[in-house]
Amino acid sequence: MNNLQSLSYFYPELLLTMVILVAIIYDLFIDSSESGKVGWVLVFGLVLVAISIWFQDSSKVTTLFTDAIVLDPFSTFFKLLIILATIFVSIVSLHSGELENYRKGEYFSLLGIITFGLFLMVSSIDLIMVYVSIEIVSIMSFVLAGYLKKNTRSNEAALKYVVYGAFSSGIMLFGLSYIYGLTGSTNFFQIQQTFAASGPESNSAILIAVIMVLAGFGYKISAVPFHFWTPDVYEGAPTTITAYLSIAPKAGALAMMIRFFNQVLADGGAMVGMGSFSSTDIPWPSILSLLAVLTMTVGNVVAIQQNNVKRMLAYSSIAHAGYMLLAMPVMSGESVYAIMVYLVMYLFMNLGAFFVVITVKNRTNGETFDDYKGLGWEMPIVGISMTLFMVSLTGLPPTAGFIGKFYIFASLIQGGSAFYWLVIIGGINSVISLYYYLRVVKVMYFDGERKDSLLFPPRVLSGMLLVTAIPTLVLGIYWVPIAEWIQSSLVFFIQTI
Amino acid sequence: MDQLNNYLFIAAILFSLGVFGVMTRRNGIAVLMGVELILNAANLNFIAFSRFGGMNLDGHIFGLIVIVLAAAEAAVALAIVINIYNNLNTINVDEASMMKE
Amino acid sequence: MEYILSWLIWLPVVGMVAIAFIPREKEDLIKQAAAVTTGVQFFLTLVLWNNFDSQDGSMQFKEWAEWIPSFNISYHLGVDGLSLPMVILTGMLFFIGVFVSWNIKKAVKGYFALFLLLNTGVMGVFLSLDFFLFYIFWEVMLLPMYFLIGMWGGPQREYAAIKFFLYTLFGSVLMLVGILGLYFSCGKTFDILELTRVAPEALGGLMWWGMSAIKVIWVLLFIGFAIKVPVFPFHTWLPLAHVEAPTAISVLLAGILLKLGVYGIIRVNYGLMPDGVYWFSYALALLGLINVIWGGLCALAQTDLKKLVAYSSVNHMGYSLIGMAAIVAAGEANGANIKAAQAGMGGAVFQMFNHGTISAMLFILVGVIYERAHHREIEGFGGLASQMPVYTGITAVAFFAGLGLPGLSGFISEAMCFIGAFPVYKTIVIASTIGILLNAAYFLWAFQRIFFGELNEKYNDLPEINRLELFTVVPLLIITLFFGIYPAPYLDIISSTMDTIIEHVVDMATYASM
Amino acid sequence: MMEHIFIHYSLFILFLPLVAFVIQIFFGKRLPREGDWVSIGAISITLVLAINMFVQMLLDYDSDFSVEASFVWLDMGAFNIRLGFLVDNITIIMLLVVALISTCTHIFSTQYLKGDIRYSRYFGYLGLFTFSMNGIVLANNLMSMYMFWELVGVSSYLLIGHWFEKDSAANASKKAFLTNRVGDIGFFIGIMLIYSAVGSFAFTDVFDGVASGVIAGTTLTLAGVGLFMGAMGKSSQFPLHIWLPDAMEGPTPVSALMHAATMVAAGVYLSVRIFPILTPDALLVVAYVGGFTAIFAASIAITQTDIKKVLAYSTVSQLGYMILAVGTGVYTAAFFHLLTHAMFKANLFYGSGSVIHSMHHALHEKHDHETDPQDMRNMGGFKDKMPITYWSMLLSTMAIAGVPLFSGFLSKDAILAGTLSFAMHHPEHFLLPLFGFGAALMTAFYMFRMMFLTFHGEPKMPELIDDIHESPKEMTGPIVLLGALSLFIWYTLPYFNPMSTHGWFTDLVVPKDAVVPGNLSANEIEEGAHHAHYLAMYISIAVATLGILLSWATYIKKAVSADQWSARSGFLYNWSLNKYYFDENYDRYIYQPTLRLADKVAWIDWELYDKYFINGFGRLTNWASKITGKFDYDVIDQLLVDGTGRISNLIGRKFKSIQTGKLQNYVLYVAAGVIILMVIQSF
Repeated sequence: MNNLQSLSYFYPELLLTMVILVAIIYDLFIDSSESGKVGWVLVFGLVLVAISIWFQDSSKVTTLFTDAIVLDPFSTFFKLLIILATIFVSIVSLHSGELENYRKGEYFSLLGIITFGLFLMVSSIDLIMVYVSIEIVSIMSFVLAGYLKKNTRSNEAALKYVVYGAFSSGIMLFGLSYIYGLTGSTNFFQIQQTFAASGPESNSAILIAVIMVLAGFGYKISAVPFHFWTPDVYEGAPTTITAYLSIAPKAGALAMMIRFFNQVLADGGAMVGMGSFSSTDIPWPSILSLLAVLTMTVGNVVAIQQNNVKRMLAYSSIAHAGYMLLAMPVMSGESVYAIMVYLVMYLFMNLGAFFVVITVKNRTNGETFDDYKGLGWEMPIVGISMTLFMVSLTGLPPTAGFIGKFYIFASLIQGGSAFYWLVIIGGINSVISLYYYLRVVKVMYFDGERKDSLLFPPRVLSGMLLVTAIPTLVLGIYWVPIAEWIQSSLVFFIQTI
Repeated sequence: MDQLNNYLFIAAILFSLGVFGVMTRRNGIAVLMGVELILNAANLNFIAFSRFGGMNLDGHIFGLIVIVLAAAEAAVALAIVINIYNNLNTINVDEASMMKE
Repeated sequence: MEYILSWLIWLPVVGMVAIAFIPREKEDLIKQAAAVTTGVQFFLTLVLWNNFDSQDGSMQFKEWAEWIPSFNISYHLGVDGLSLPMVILTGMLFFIGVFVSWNIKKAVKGYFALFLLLNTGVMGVFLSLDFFLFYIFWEVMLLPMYFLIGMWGGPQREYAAIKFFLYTLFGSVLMLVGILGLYFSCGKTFDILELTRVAPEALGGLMWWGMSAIKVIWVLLFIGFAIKVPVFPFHTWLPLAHVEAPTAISVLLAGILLKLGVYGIIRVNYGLMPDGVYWFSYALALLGLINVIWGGLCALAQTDLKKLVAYSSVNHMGYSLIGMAAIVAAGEANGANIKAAQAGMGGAVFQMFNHGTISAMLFILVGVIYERAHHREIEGFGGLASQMPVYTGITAVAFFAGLGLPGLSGFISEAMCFIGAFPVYKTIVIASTIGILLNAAYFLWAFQRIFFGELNEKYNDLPEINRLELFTVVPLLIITLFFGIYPAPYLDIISSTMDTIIEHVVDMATYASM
Repeated sequence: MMEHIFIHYSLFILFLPLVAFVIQIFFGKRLPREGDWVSIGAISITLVLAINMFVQMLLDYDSDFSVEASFVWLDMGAFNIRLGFLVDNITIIMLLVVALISTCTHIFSTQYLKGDIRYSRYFGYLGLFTFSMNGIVLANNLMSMYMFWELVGVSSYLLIGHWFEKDSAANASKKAFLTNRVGDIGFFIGIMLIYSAVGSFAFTDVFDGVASGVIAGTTLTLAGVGLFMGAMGKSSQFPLHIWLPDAMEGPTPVSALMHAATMVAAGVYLSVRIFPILTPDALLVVAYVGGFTAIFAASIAITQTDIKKVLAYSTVSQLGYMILAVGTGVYTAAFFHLLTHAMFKANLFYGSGSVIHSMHHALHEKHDHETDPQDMRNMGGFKDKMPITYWSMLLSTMAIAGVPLFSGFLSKDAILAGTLSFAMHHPEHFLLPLFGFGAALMTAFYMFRMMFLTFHGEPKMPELIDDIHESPKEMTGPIVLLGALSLFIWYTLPYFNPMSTHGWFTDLVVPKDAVVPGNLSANEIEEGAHHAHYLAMYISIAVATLGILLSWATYIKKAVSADQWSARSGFLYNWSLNKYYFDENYDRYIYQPTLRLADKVAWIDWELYDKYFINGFGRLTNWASKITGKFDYDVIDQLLVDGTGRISNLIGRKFKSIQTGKLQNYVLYVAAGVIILMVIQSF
């Protein structure tokens, strides 16, 4: 479909662009003291965008802009997910103590732009668009990570992020260039055709190219061994941004990865629900399995050492990326389904955990475990919801986290006995993770004395805690609607040439 | 065919130099230049492929887009380095290492 | 009547919510609320017993509701002769537990809220017939337990709590793998009854990595349950947790939570993998033997009374395992000796209940002395018999029950376990009879050191056991005595269910070499 | 159907003492006189009932009278256990013995334990014991027998430990229970062996099963030996004899009731009951254990100075006799000896009790708490001070020494005859009669030694002698009664032949054939015994006289000096004095090693396995996380981002120092590029 026609299917993105512009312009007319209002503009706008996406007839699966991006339920699902995350984060950002003395106008506009980039990311089926979207998201993230200009840690984070990011996306680009060279096309489906046609002699080349591309993906979802930026950036960046980075770009990158592996390296079978087979002889499933195991193990194991809750959560988010990657090698309908379910659950529990960190930092102005002493007695809401998030992140029923893991493991078991070892390792990992997650709980309740005066965080923050905590619990008990929605979103655009 | 290989060879060397630069330079600016080298190596590939590989123009387009993005990236990166300089009075990447295990 | 099982499960949650709304200053009100909740629950269990048809070996009072159709997960409850006694025991011990923990000072509100949550978890495990539901309840128990040990426990409480948690979680993770394996290889259902029907055929001949699927799943599930029992190599969490936990929680740990393991093995492993039973029974008996001897010896060496009682649990559950192994006696290969199978299974299940009451009693009594002397060093006492005769008398009965004295319930179940397993595993049984000597040794020795000899003048104003404590321990005493003299009522409840299980295992097993 | 009246009697006999026990435990202290009258009342009723049954038996005079009644105790379908009563002549006689001695003990104790702090509890425990003992006697099946078996053990545990403030008492009670448990394990294994073959616990079924041969050969032997182990424990046969002497720590009436007359006799009773299923091999084991115990214990009794210890070992040796009799086939003789022995041995204990009692009082008067009131070396010359005790004890001593006209003579003679005939049948077992007669000799010797040391000669502690008085009549009553029962006449009625056991007993308790193939039939045994009868009688009279004379010569005539003898016999004397060091060796080679093992195991479990293996995982993870964390930071993080500086420093230095360093680096990276190029070439 040519560009002009495409516009008629592109209006959510256009709407988003308008929202961003409005935010920027509005920011010019207000003084910094009330720059927070921009946040509400963004939130409001995002809600509109969400509605427009919701009512967009995504069932009409189609490609836009001459096969640059697609419009399909799969991308719609991720768009909504990302919008939700963005809304949550923006609301919390309004009350984060870190951002007190900064003008928040750009902050929110940048958030908007990242969202836009992510939209492209989740729907791109063209190498060019892949790179462009990644870069959009990355560049904005660099800026946001270093948003606290006066804070040297924030600066450092930004520097590391930018160098690391640019470096790995560069490597990815180099890999992409080889893929282009090998296939003469940048379109997923044509590439897949050529790969399928190409003989074994080019496998090694493809392998190298794929590995280089993987460097890019791995960096975005912070998978070992491309994760080294994560802890420092997460620690240094404003907690709100950390929270955002821990969920939204991951989701986008995962979506992109799914498309890439499913449609470039496999025959896209997962899209139509059947198990797919690798169309090239390169062992990408085993590479991914290895990556997944490494990622969760390193994430969990290192997390034990942390004394800074924020940093601990950074590693935990690495570990969770590992859990999601677990399902990737199977690349069956169920596994993709499982990843999507996991993302939804992960969104609530992980954001919730970070919101707690923000709340606590507002109060004690610290992020280390010591700052959490006796918190459970002092701030019951925070204590209870944090406990809930930790339990959920560990993956114990009856919480959302368990359901996520349950779906992942189920898809693996269904994938056949070849994947059982992954399940066992995943399980043992969640046992390890219990250790450091419960450490927070322990500090909050066992250390430190119970206070007689109770403390309650500002209304909005407590509200956000509940908004994340309640689903974390409820989805652990009854998740049918979500499951069905995801089931219906499990429709992909597949072009057969 | 040979010409293509020459280009690829140059690109590979550029890429390697870029990687090397990123790894060894302590001056932030130099590190960023290393990144630029990598990107341009890739660009060279794209152009070469689409010129000699007898392929469509996607390569050229890709190249152009990459140049644009690289510029944007560079801008942001430089801004960050300048910010570092303001706070730490140095642009040596190794002096920015407060966060570690 | 129709939803009685749901009531049993969810009543504590109601109580918990109620407690959540009571301001934490009103401690007495909170305690009363907990007492009422558990009391009503206990009453309901008795009603259940009253309406239970002991002639019917199948599931009764079934409740079914669709839950997660996409995974065939349903809210499926039921009770049979195997679970009913455990349900009653649960009701009773939690009710008693409230009064045992009446003197809790710290954070009463949180304590009883978690206490009730734990109650729900335990009830749920015993009553749920859907594997997913079963697993959820299984895990729901962990967190409250973690808090109850870690916050209200002894000096090493945090270590004990996390250890308990890690241990159990490890087990249940393997269990989850096993459950999923079953789900996908047995026609995508979590319904335990359905699985019991289809699993034996569905798994037969299925191979994973050159191993029979039955073996793999059996082991995965068994480890999960074995950790709870606890079976020998997985038992080290128990002494620690029991010793550190507050009295009421030790009571519940020993009284009920250990039973979950045996219950799970019988309900799941036996029900779903009859061939596995034949494959594993020898190992089961052997592990039982090890439990008996190892636990006995460890108990003999203890200087901390509570630890001694804890190890005695290891030792006692060993008898249960030996009894369970006897089910294979009913197989053709072993001469279709139904008698032995019934004796063994009956003994094992009876032993669960008896150990529940006896060890609960023991832990309460340990708590009583700890309340007064503020230590549990066996050597530190002496001559208490003349100081607190009533307490001495009750402890004597409890100890004698523990060492399997005829006339007290412990003896019958142990004897049944032995008699049942004997025809199949002569050597093991004969070896494990040494265990009953060890029982006598460590209990009597401890008894002598605590109660006999000259009174340690440090304690010549030690107060006698008070009414509240009597109220908690005497019912258990009476039950122990009653079933010791006349076990028939209990065995009537379970016998037809046991027959069902035995027949199932015998008939469904393919006896194919795995 | 209406059960036989005896069943109802038995029910009362069984449960009345239990009722007394319950009352005593809960209300004893509050009742007047601490409620001893409750127990005495209850026990007397049982005595009346027992006598009633006994008289009935004598009136019917039916040698194979037997009634049985049972009810379903637990039922799992195929597996079910019936408990019930089996009442035959043996039962009735045993019931009478238990009731009689128990009643005497109750009455005796009212004085002996006057003012004891746990007076009521003591009577309660007596009730519990009587209940359990009757349970054993009445049991018609192995299961309930085993249960009451253990209950008896408990009541003895409680009664031995009555004065638990004394560590010796506490230890003795524990020892008694544990030693019995060892025997009980064998008992239980035997039960399981039999049950798994026969599928029932009831004696009748078991006998039928064995007769029908479902269990035979080694298995049956093992089963028999297993059951006999129970008997060994209770009847304190070698090597499980160690507990009985220590059990003397209990109050003397208890020793009379349990550790002389009834409880220890339970082992014999069991062996008598199961005699029909004992294989020849098993019987041989039984015979040797019994015979050896008899002579072994006697040899210890010779040198003991504690009056109760002497009696204790003599009890062991007499029980050895009975077991020996069972082993050699004349099990009715064993039961006969059980009966007579119960009477005179109980009496001897009462007598010693009365002596100790007055000794105690005398010492009390003198405010002397050091001297041991039980040590015969502090006694002597009590004859005139406490005549009743003396004369009746003398009767019993005659009996146990096997002097004609006394009960002991008859029963012992029957046993010896049986042993002798057995040896005639199997000459290779000539040791058994030697054991028997040797024991008889020593018995006569040490019993009279005891009498002489206690009652004759000069008072060893003259200052006491004035305070020694005859005991009150609650104590002398039983003594007189049982003393009288030591005469032969009661056991031979309606005949008056002091030389032959022929009487109501032999008429009513006739041996039955063993159901095990290969055993001699009852008649053959009877015949043999009859042949050996007179020879045995002569020998036994001879050895008895010899023994008595010997001790007379030693302790009255002082013709032979005991000290010289002991000095001369050297180590033998020490061994005997120290009970052959059994306790010491058990302690060294069994108890301590077990405890050490337990400690080791606990250590392994707690310190080693748990701390290093289980927690090892934790530590491993921790360690791994440190390493990875380090790797994370140092290797990559540093290398790629922070570390660029560090590396460039390093390389910079290389720039200066060694050219190759730089060169190598370049080469390295260029090479990488070249490789990639090669790859591209390949398509």
